[in-house]
Amino acid sequence: MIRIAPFGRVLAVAAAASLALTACGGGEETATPASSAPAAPASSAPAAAAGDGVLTIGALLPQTGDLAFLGPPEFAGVKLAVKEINEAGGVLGKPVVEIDTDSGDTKTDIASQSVDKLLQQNTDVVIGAASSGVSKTVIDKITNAGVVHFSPANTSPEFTTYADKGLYFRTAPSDVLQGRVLGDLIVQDGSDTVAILNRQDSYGNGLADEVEKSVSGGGGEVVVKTAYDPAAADFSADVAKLKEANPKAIALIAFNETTKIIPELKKQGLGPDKVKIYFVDGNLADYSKDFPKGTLEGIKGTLPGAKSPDDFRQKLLGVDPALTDWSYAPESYDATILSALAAEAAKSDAGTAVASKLIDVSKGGEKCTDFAGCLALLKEGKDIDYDGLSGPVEFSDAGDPSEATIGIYQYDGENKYSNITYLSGKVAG
Amino acid sequence: MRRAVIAFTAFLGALFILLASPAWAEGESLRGTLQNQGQPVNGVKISVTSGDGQPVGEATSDAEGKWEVPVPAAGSYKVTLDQATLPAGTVLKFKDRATLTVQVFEGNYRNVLFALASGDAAGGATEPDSGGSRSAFWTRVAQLAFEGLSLGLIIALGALGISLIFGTTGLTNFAHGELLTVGAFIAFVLNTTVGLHLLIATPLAVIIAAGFGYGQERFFWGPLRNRKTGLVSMMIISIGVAMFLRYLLLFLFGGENVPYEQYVAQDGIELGPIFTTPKSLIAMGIEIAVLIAVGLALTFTRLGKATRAVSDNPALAASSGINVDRIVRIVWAMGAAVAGLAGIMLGTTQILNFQMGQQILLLMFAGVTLGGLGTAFGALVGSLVVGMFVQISTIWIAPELKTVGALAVLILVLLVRPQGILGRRERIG
Amino acid sequence: MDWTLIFIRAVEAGIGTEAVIYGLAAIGLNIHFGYTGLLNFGQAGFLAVGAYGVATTVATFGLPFWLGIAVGLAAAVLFALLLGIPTLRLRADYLAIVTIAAAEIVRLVVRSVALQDTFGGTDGLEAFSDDFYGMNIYAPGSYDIGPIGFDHRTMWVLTVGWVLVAIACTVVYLVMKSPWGRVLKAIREDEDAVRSLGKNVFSYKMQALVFGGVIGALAGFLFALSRAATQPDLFSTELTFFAYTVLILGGAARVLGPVLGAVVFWCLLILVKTGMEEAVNHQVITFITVNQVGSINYMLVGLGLILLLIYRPQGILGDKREIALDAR
Amino acid sequence: MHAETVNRKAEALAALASVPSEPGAPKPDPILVVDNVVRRFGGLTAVEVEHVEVQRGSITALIGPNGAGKTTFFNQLTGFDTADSGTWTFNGKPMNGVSAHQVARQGMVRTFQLTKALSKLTVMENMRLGAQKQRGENFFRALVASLWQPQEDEITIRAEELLERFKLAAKRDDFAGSLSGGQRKLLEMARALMVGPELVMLDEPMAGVNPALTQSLLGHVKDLREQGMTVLFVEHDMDMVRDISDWVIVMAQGAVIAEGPPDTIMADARVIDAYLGAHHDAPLTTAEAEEQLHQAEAELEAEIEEKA
Repeated sequence: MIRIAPFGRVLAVAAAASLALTACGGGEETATPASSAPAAPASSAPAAAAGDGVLTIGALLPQTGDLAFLGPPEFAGVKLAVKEINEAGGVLGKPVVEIDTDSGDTKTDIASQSVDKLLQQNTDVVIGAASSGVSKTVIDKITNAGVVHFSPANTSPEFTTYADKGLYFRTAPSDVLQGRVLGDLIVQDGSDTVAILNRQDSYGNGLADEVEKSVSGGGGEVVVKTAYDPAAADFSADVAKLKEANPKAIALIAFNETTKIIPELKKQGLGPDKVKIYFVDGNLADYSKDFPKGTLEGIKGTLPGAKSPDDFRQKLLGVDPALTDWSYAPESYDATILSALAAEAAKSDAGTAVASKLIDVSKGGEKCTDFAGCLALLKEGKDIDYDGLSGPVEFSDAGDPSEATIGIYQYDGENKYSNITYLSGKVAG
Repeated sequence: MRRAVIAFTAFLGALFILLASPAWAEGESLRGTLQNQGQPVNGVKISVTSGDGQPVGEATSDAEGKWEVPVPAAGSYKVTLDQATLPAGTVLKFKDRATLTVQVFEGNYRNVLFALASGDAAGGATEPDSGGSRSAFWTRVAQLAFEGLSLGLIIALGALGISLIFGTTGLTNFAHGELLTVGAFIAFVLNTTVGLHLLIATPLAVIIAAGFGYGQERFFWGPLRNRKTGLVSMMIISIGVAMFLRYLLLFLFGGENVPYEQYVAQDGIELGPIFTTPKSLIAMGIEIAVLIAVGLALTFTRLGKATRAVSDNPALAASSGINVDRIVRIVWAMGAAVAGLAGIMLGTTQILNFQMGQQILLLMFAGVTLGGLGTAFGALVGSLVVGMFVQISTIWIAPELKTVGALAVLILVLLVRPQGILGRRERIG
Repeated sequence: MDWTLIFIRAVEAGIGTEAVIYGLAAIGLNIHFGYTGLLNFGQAGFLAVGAYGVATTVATFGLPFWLGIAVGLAAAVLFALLLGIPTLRLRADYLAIVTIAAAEIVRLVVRSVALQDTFGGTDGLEAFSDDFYGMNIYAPGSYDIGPIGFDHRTMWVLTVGWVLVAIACTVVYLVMKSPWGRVLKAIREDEDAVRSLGKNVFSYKMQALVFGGVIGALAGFLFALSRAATQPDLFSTELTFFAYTVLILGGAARVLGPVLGAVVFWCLLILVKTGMEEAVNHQVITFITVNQVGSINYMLVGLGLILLLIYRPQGILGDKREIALDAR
Repeated sequence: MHAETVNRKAEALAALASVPSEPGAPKPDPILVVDNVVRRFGGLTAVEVEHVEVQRGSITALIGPNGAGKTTFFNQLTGFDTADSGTWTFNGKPMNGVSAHQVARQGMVRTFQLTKALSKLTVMENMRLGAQKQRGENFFRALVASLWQPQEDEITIRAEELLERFKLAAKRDDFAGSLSGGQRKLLEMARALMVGPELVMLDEPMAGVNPALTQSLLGHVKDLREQGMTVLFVEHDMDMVRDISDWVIVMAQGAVIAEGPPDTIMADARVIDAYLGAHHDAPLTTAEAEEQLHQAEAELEAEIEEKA
């Protein structure tokens, strides 16, 4: 009847830390790094993660979760840009390294683990995440590591004022613009009583407030604005609340849960045939396989981004032949190109260096529209103004594009959407 | 040569951008359409003055009720509708909003809406729906009560299985939620991949689910019980089973919401104050029928009496000649079948997702505990109460907290009356 | 297939933030389930209460960091009391259902839309870890022991984490060696016997619940601070059942069981995960996509929990005779 | 302790000599007084005792057929089950509604029908568990070993003495689970003594014990009385009761139907009725038994012929 001698346990407790270090390492010498700890605590300024000469771009984009449908075009945008950059000689003489990771969604913990993986492979610029909610959960970790957090699709107004140590940029316009265009569209369609049903996160709330401002500014009245839990099992209660206010139009600010909300709306007599429903960039997707024909006919929606030119679409197909959706591909492409140009301008791939040059590269100086052209101008020591495929991309001090284009789309009988028109405008107005 | 090509594509790119945003060139203007219950209202004078009162321009609505007043530059303007020019019988819906201050943004027109309604000039707009707000409340209560009944029935089907399995084997099965999801996805495979119509796929799937339940008991839980595995270990094992099954389904079917082929977004039909879809009614019909059938079987058939005997006191039942193992296998088969049916009903009325079973697991436990663990009829009553409570509570608390209400009730019941409504005192031991 | 990357990643995971967090959560659980036999399925609730205690105090109300820690601990004690009063007289399966319900209530409340101003709704809270990282004794830069390396922020989290694990283990060792521990072990086997000897069983179970809960709150602090953000959905039931697997793998009712369990669990889990991801990326395995690797992992944990309980309920360190997993 | 060998047994018998042997008889110096305790399960009345008293310093047996409500009555008095109504006092202090562990702290310590020796603790740990007011049982003091170690050592010495007396010293460090049935009963009794009780309530101490061990158990029960404790024990084996108990209380169908010294109780018709069922006839002689057997066989044969 052997019992572990008490003395053995005391020893074990003292060695808990070293036990941990050797448990799997198999004979790693256990010099804990504490011995080499210098005294001065790091100041709150971003740690100057020294650049290693190679510009490493970490793509943190959705492979799973609510926004999985936005993943492919965004990954393709980044891959195309990296291909073109490396064809034109790469950055600081070395080819750009791209690492793909999954950003998942706020329901899972994948984004944080992916960012750990990226930071450990000393990434300089993180392109992502697609959803504002996910970006919010990793922004502190990325910016505190002195790495640029560059999102192609975050539209929540919160990021304009977020304390990001000057390291957060985006090529998608703040929802101030999309909200204004959508509100104006609703007023134009003559619905005086409007309901807003939005998912409860920084993206949903931000866009809902902007749409409400725009609708009431144009004379319409928002009779009910209710946020819902995106992971709810059913939406009957939320829709019942909407029905009580009996609106003429409903702005549905949602992601993948749209496939649950639309049937519920139809069930409670608020279907697209009875009420004008509007989608946004979060749920403007191809639903031909999700709903029977004609379910979404007539629904209008907004999506930031100008019309991506056909040759750009061909080049994207070259990178990913299975592409069917183009949302935010131009923005991902522009984000990657801008990062490369900023690194060239700053002569260093370190995150803080890239950040310091990004605004400068995006405006003022000679206009150029692709990496090779701009690189040539930079080599001649000129100040450049990169105009991308997603728009003129003129960064404000907060790292937002000051003006952009919003597309208005409408669904046909096949539950596919096609463009009606594009509206451009200044975010500041 | 390469330089020339790059320059040319740059020029082309710029051209595209210009073309792509036609709205760019259009000057700023204010416009709108005047409608009363969908009919255009013409001949109404709209005058626009700048922020400090300088008149900018006037317009009268044309045959389609449209009007437009160009404005010199972006900025805020006052738009006034001259009520005198309103045709007889149409009046401003909101008296105080004859003048609106509207912000026009650079490079964009701005839509303005004057809500009109029918009614005599003096009395002001007759509010068609103000009286409605009281009746809207009751329709909402009725709608929620109906939804509560529908949810309650689904929970009851699940809770029935939990209660009988607990009764006969003492096992609180935390993997029971997954039995719902498995049943639903078996039907999904039969419905989509095999291509059977849902009405054929459902009974088949229920039979396969019954087989799965029988197999689980025969090859897994039975042998475990014979090895005298303790109840606590069995409970933790059931958690392992739950996690394994849930993520197997994620592995096979992905995380997105997937619908069945038939009966997706049906149009709502109106039954007095309640809006519902035919499929919900049919589903509830089937559920009620099955519950009654199981109830009758339990009370009157020999097998039913034996099941209740075993669930009341397994040792006594065994000594009086009942083959307990056979009964337990049948209970598992029936529990899995009924749970599978609940899963399919949930999948048709809402949508399929790998977590749908787990999301209502706690509601099923609440139903069973409220009704009294181990009594099948208690579980029935408890589940209906829980279902109704969950939905109706959304009138007072926010919709996404509705499950919290039910869980709080579960804990309160255990505090006050642990044996539940129909349970017997010594059962809680 | 880059095997070195796989092993480095596995070792880093074995001593990384995940192992520390789950180690602490499992130590708390060991007090509940291992020593006292309380089938607490709501350990995720204690972590959530701790994490949101510090996050809300600092991020929403802008109060100092240490006050946040105090609030987190106090909230854990309060949660234990609220949880204990209705449940400690109940049988194991009722206790399991109520604790899992209580943890879900905490999660649903902190993610609710109605309270999004205080708890940040589904996005959760950010900007509360600056003070914590301000105390970082490591200068910026990365610290490596051979191929295994962490940046200074992770080093700080790990140092604090492993020190907390050591302190928790010492306290558990001392307390379980004492008469207090003896009463707990007796309660695990038969409450009535202990009552007949004049011990207030309810109060001991409550003390155990509070003690284990406070350690759970410590794990919650590390969980939030290592991510510099809290999200409500991280505190799901999966977290509790991962902690159970860690505890049972290491050996319930053993002081070092949870620690060893956490290290071995995360070492193996990440070994398998990175191995599969590498295999998929290098087309060695073609029939699955990289997204499905995550789900396979969870399946393996579920399977592992089942096999452990059937064939080795006492885990690595445990002693078969002493492990009676049939708490009353 | 053994210096002045006061003969406790004689003292108790003398005190009880004057007590009339009828149910509820008042005792000269009662340690425990019980008034109309009632406990019902659904319609069934399990216990209904108007009045009963237990003499201090005596060994009182509580006997009655299976299902008479003895153990339920025990559970009411010791707080393990809540009585529907009734009051009872111990050393004058009212005890109804007092929780089980408080009852034990007052000095009323019970054992269980199915012995509850804690098999996963060692024998010594079982014994130490019994000790009262242990400083080491407070969470914060437990952290500092020096605060409770001295008291722990005292407890260990006392425990060793008791183990010596109960001949369990050899098994000191084994898991209690490895003890035999009889040894567990001894351990449970020894552990109860560690509490330092005034009234020891043994629930069927002899049940399932091999006859050789019964004598030593009876000896230990007598020792309890020698050390000034009062013993109330439940037993349904009349012969066992006769030679060690000073007083006997008989229960049937939940009520106390008789009280008195063992000899008068043995002869009391009501007690015999209670044990063998009201409509019994004199115990069968072997001849009568055989005759009945033949009759039954004849009937059976007739039945079979009829059917065939």
